[in-house]
Amino acid sequence: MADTRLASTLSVENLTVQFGDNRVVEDLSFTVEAGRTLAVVGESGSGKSVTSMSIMRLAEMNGATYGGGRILFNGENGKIDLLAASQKEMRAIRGNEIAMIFQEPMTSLNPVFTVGNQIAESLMLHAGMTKSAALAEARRLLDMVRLPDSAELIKRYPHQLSGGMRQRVMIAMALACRPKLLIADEPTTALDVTIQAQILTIIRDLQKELGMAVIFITHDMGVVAEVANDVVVMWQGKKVEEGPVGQIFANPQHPYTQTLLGAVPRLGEMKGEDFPKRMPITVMENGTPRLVGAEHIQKTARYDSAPILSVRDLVTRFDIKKGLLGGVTHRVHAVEQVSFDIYRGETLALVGESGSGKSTIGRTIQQLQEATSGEITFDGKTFAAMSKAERQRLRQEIQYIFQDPFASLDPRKKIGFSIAEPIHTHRLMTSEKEITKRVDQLLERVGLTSAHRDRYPHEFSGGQRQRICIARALASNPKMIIADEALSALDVSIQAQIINLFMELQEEQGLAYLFISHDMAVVEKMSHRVAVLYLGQLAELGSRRQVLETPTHPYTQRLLSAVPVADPGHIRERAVLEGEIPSPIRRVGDEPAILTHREIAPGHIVADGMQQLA
Amino acid sequence: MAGFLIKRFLQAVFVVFVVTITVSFAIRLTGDPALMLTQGAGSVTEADLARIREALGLNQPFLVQYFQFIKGMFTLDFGRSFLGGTPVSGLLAQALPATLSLAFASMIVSIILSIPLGIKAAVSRGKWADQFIRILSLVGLSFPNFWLATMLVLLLSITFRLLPPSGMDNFASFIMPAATMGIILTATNVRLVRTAMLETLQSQYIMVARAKGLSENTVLYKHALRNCAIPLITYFGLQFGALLGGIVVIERVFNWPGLGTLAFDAVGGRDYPVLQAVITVLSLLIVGINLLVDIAYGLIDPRIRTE
Amino acid sequence: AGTMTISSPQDPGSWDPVDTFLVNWASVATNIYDGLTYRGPDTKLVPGLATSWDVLDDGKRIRFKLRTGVKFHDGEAFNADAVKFTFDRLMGEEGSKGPQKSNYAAIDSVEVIDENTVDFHLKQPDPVLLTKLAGYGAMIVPPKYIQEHGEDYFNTHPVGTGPFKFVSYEPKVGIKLEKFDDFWGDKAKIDNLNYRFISEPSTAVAELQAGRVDLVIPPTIPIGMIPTIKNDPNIDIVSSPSPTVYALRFNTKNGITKDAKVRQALIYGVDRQTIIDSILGGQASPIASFQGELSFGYDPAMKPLPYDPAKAKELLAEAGVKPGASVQIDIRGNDATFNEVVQAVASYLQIVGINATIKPYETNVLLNDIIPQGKTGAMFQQSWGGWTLDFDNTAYFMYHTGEKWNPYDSDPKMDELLESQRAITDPAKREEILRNIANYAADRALEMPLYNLNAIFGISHRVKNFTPVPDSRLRLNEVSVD
Amino acid sequence: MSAQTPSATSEIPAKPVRRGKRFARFRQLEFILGILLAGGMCLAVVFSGFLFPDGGEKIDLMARLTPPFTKAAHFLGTDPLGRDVLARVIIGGKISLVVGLISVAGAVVIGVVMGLIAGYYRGFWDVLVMRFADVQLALPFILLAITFIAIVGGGIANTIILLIVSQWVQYARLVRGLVLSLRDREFIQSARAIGVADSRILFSHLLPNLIGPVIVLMTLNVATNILLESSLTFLGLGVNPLIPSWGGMLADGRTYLQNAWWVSVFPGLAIMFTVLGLNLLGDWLRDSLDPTGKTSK
Ligand SMILES: Nc1ncnc2c1ncn2[C@@H]1O[C@H](COP(=O)(O)OP(=O)(O)OP(=O)(O)O)[C@@H](O)[C@H]1O
Ligand SMILES: Nc1ncnc2c1ncn2[C@@H]1O[C@H](COP(=O)(O)OP(=O)(O)OP(=O)(O)O)[C@@H](O)[C@H]1O
Ligand SMILES: [Mg+2]
Ligand SMILES: [Mg+2]
Repeated sequence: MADTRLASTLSVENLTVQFGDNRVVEDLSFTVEAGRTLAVVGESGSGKSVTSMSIMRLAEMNGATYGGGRILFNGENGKIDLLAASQKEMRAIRGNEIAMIFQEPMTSLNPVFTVGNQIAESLMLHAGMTKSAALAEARRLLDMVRLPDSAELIKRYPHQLSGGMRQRVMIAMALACRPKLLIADEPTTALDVTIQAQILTIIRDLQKELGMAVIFITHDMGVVAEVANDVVVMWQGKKVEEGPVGQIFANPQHPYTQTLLGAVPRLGEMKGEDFPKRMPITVMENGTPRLVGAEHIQKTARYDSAPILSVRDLVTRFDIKKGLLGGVTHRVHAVEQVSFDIYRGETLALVGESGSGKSTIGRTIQQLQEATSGEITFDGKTFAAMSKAERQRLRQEIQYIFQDPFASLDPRKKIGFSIAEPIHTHRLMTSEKEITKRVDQLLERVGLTSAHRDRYPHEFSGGQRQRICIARALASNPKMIIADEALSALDVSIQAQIINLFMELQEEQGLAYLFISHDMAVVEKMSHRVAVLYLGQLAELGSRRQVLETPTHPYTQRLLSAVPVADPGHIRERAVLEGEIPSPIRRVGDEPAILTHREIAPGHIVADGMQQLA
Repeated sequence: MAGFLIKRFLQAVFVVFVVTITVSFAIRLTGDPALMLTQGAGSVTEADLARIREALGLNQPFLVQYFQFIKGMFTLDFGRSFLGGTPVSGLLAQALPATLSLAFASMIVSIILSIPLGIKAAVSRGKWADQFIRILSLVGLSFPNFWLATMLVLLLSITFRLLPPSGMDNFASFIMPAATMGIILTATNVRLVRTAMLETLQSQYIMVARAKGLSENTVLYKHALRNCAIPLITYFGLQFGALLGGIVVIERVFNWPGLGTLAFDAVGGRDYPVLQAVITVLSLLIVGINLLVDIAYGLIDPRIRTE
Repeated sequence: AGTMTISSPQDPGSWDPVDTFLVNWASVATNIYDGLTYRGPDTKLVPGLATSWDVLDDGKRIRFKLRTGVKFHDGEAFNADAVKFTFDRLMGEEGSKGPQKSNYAAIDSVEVIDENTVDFHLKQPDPVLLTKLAGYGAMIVPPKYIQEHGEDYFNTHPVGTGPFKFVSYEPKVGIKLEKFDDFWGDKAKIDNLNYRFISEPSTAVAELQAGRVDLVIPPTIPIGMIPTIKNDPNIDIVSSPSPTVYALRFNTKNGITKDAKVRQALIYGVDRQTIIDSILGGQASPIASFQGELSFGYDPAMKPLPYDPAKAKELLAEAGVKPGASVQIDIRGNDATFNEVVQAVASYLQIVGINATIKPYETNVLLNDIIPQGKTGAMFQQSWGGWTLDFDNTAYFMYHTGEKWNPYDSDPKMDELLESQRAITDPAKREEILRNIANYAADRALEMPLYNLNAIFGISHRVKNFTPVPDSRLRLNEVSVD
Repeated sequence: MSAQTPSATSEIPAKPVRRGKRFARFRQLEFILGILLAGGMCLAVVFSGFLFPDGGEKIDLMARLTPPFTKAAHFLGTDPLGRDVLARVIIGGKISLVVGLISVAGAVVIGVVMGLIAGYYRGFWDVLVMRFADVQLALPFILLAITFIAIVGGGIANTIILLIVSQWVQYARLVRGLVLSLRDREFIQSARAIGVADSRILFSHLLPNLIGPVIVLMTLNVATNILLESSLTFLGLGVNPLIPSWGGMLADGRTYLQNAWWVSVFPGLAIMFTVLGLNLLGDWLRDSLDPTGKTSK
């Protein structure tokens, strides 16, 4: 151990961090060496971000205090203890020798300064460059992260860039002064798989080039398997396990690590299965893992009866007005001529890149959005033919679970109120007592207790909140639930629990789901059929097996190839992904070409016109 | 851009129209200028009054009078004051710069005071510095402007003889009125800056800026301030409008020959042409300020620029 | 030599004599213009631009002999033509646009007899006309200058024959005058005379304290600030009786004040002397009728009703007014001093069992709507005082049936008295009738006479030889400064 | 463009606050101080009838302008009419608080409803309310006051109406801006997705979530309105001078500042303590209405 420590770029020794009396990091030690990547994984709230902020000595600006320990950094001026350094000394190190990519990439760039300006700022400060030299260097850095047309790009503002581009700018910024240590805090969580793949490649290439040490924080085990040399597993503020990546994956010691790895959905796991399958899962109970549930085949879809929902030639467009009295010059073609059916007891997954129109379809069905044209039929009656009262009734029968459970609960209402709201609204019950009883039942159903009824949303963990939203969706006895990326913000272990809950409910009540997601592994686990959306149009539609095992449309293939595999031994050959997603924004009058579809196997429909995807 | 300008123009027309017609109509309900002009005279006959009304053009129906006023406006001819017959445009030419310069000076005083104080309070949220600044700002809210003004005059003009107590002669004349208004505005603005700053300081990009190793002042005054400038500018714009209207009292106390004085005297003397003109100018100014604020938005926040 | 700065509360907007009724016009313009007659601080009528005059044809014609060798500030000569021009203008088109014309309605025509003689032909005798010729609309203006430059120019660039000539004028800010070397009378001792318009009393006083103003003229200085000024070693207060009298008039038509006994009771119930001594700091004198001692028609034998709350209660009881009856007093909202006075009045009324409420109005609303329309409470503020200092100017408008200021009362006997004096040219006889009117009004208790307020000047010690004038018509050719 | 116009001192509810211990203690202090100042002042005002049975009306011209702390009977001295300043300050609170509180309450009710409607429905209502706001802004308060009072007359009720008329716009703008930022938030959308009626969304979801900044603006405005009443008095448009009010006393006392400072300083201090107390309470109330960042039970 002693010799590695000598060579190491950073060694954290017995670090303790607390907010007030609340210790969030306890007695944490690890080291990172030059040229190597250390992955830090762990449950949400286990202190990963706080640790990295402590290394930067930024945690104290959020009110943290350091309980003890040392953070030794082998920098230009020899070894120093970062915890003992003054803020002034730290300023010379920050951004210069240690750089950090923050957890929320979309909000990490200052919206009012140009990209070039923000990169140049560090260079002018730490490398003492003139403004023009710094800008020239910024261009070089943008080229390095493989952003096209850097000369033009340095003059742009963050909002003019897509998420993936912004993340690469952040990386360029972090690497501007050629740091010895890069801390990347969940740099890809918010991004979809294709962009994620691009970014991982870039970081790895640059690490080779610069020989820097990297601390990579993530909860995506697929990503860990791909990038890490070593892994530290954190749980409740403590390190519970550490070791080379192969060893951790192959032979996890600590029960938490085992749970974590056990819950990871792996794409391809269900190869050969016709129906989705409920799997038993391990949960941590009082520090020990326990297996719950049994394997169960989810053969619930009622293809024999008429579909509960049919969507025909749905088009939804958004006008973009220039000026205030100015006319519409551009339109967002969010959804173009999309048709599909959902049957009772069936789960239809809607997948596709960010901005491909998935949410828009859901919102249009839920009447949160006016369709431009097309027909939606629910339970045999078209929306157009429905009276106002019938439409209002639909809001009882179709429920929508929003992507972010926290944001979709009124922060000032107790959750009991929120769950009871659909019952009140549709006057399903009148006696307050009965309603309370029903709310308690629902809470129990989703694994909470009546004691939770009088709490506010912020007092729950992310997984619990998601279950509250599900309870609310169930309160009105719906026939169909639209789940819009309802699982993507969750820990894999919580995610697994909720998938099982969904399937149980489907079994019991014959619920139909429109399951919107970009996580292919989850989709594989729980859907009967899959629809792939590309730029607002249907690229491919078929049974889960058809789409995932014999992907025919090149876009589907590309999507699947980008999914990281949670297996360190796996060598991935992926298609080189360059460039940005084409934009759905078009000038008025410039109509997109409508793809024609072909049925290549019974129920397996694929769009023609692959040349569009060059 | 053309659409934007057209919209702005229509908005200005609407505001000016509603404001002037309301005021012109309402003021005519409050008394007859002919009576006012002849107040000191004893033996005023109805014929005398009719004669004066005719000379003032008041014998015509309201709408005719109003349209004459509108017509005059296009040639920048606002008519003549009922009090002494001075051309109103001349009065405006003198009062407008006086008021504008005072209002600007007050805004500047307030901005210079409230931004550092507000930022200091935000950064030290919950600590004593924060509480102290907030309480100080409330004290500023507790005394009316005329009272504060009088105190300043007693202290600086009469006790120490440093500044002239009133009038608009030179730079020294600006100091007290601008300080009075500035201090009062500061009381609210400190809170505003503090709140806006608190929001911004929680943003990720502020952390990122710190992570770059930038100094605290660069982080606060470059990265943070510019980001909360939009609500601040919006509010300062509104405030400037309110300031123009609320300046009456300060103008009276400091004998400032501005729009407020003009308007106040005009209401008192039922001097319709002057009042209508002042109101028109004020509403145009407010529309103009809104416009400037919108342009400033674009300059400050690129997201708005490209919209 | 030297410069004197005066604070005046209001900018009249035009310096043309025919345009305005504001006293603050007079406090400036008296230095610029002359009338045919002149009335100084002692209120005696003396020759002005006319050296002598004869009243002829039973008062229907007056012949003036004009002063020779008088020049206007622009060099134009003063003569009979200028006089004719002035009055033709006043009674003609230009005068019709302004308020002054009605004051001179008695004048039929002006005839030039020769270069230095003019005859005024009157429609009916006007006993106050000679006084009126000393001020305001009757100021002599330069014909050639006005014809050359036009009326608008004249409004803002006045030219007269007075001791000071116009230099510059900035609306709402001030007007500057300088010594006129060719003045026909006693030439000014100071070189420059600057007026600043300062409407806010404490601001004017602050300027006086700061030494930037030498004289603050009435009605600016609030009584409350008198001690402040007296305590300052550099400045002082001077005062003189003025024409301004204050009264609370009664609604004689409705309510409890319909009964003369009640009105008397209310007058007995208020200790006006104490109010004068304490609130007004002695800067006022008690009055028995609605006029001050300078007024023509003042009767020194008349004594104010004494303060006698017992008598007041007795009268009220007689009139059947129960304790706790209420009256409303309407006042002008912007008069700080009177505001205090009326609160004291209300508290005195409280003592005799009357609950008074006070309702402030914006001045113009009170004067042009509430009072003329008879919409007042039981009592309302009336402050009055014409510069002509003739009781007719008060009594006729206050007491004659149907007059604007008399919304409630109609008394044939009073009307007859009022009309009779107007036709009389013999001053002694007129004075007799005016005194009768005052006595009769007091007997009927038509108003609660409060006091005659002094004209209060705040003055710097560097100003020498200043005589306070009662009527704002300041002429400053005798004043000098250190 | 002109869409988001946050109005006066919009204290946007802060994100879940993570406070240290010291801060929590201060919050308590904030409450205690607020209650002591504002509550104490209100109590004194409410019970002023018992404390000063003569209503501070007793005029004693012989004892006018007695300096403070010299006579036991007039602890804070007397005014130019010899009335007890202490009694008048306490009784004067009645009008000031009534004017301050009712006018703010009225403006809040109207402004909040208008702002909710404008922000939630956008379109026609929005244009209507916001253009009204522009017009209102272009009409200077003092001019509005003079004209309004000249037409309908003075008096407490009219003063309150005037203040409401001129101030609802502030709240409308503030609330509208907040609604605009809240209406597309997911919890509102999810309420709509469930089928919750508009009125319920407005008053049961939006309102509680935007009340924080409104409370802050309210407490500031109580102060402003107490003072505006004094500006009206200053310009000669005030209410019955026999009924004391803090603003009126400040305005009346101004001419005596140099020789009798106590006439206006004490009412000024009364305003200051009340304003301070109300603002402390307002901050406290806003925080306690916000369940975010706290744990229940
Ligand atoms: N500013 C703060 N004040 C108080 N507590 C905080 C603060 N920041 C973080 N915490 C607490 O510290 C703990 C660790 O937080 P941290 O952000 O490090 O979690 P994480 O491991 O990064 O989780 P995630 O995967 O969700 O990002 C959490 O319990 C969190 O509530
Ligand atoms: N209200 C709107 N106005 C204008 N454009 C909109 C609006 N809502 C969505 N869009 C655009 O429509 C397109 C489809 O959006 P949508 O939200 O349906 O994407 P998505 O597939 O759900 O993406 P994600 O995975 O990021 O949630 C995007 O380009 C988006 O910018
Ligand atoms: Mg984190
Ligand atoms: Mg979406």
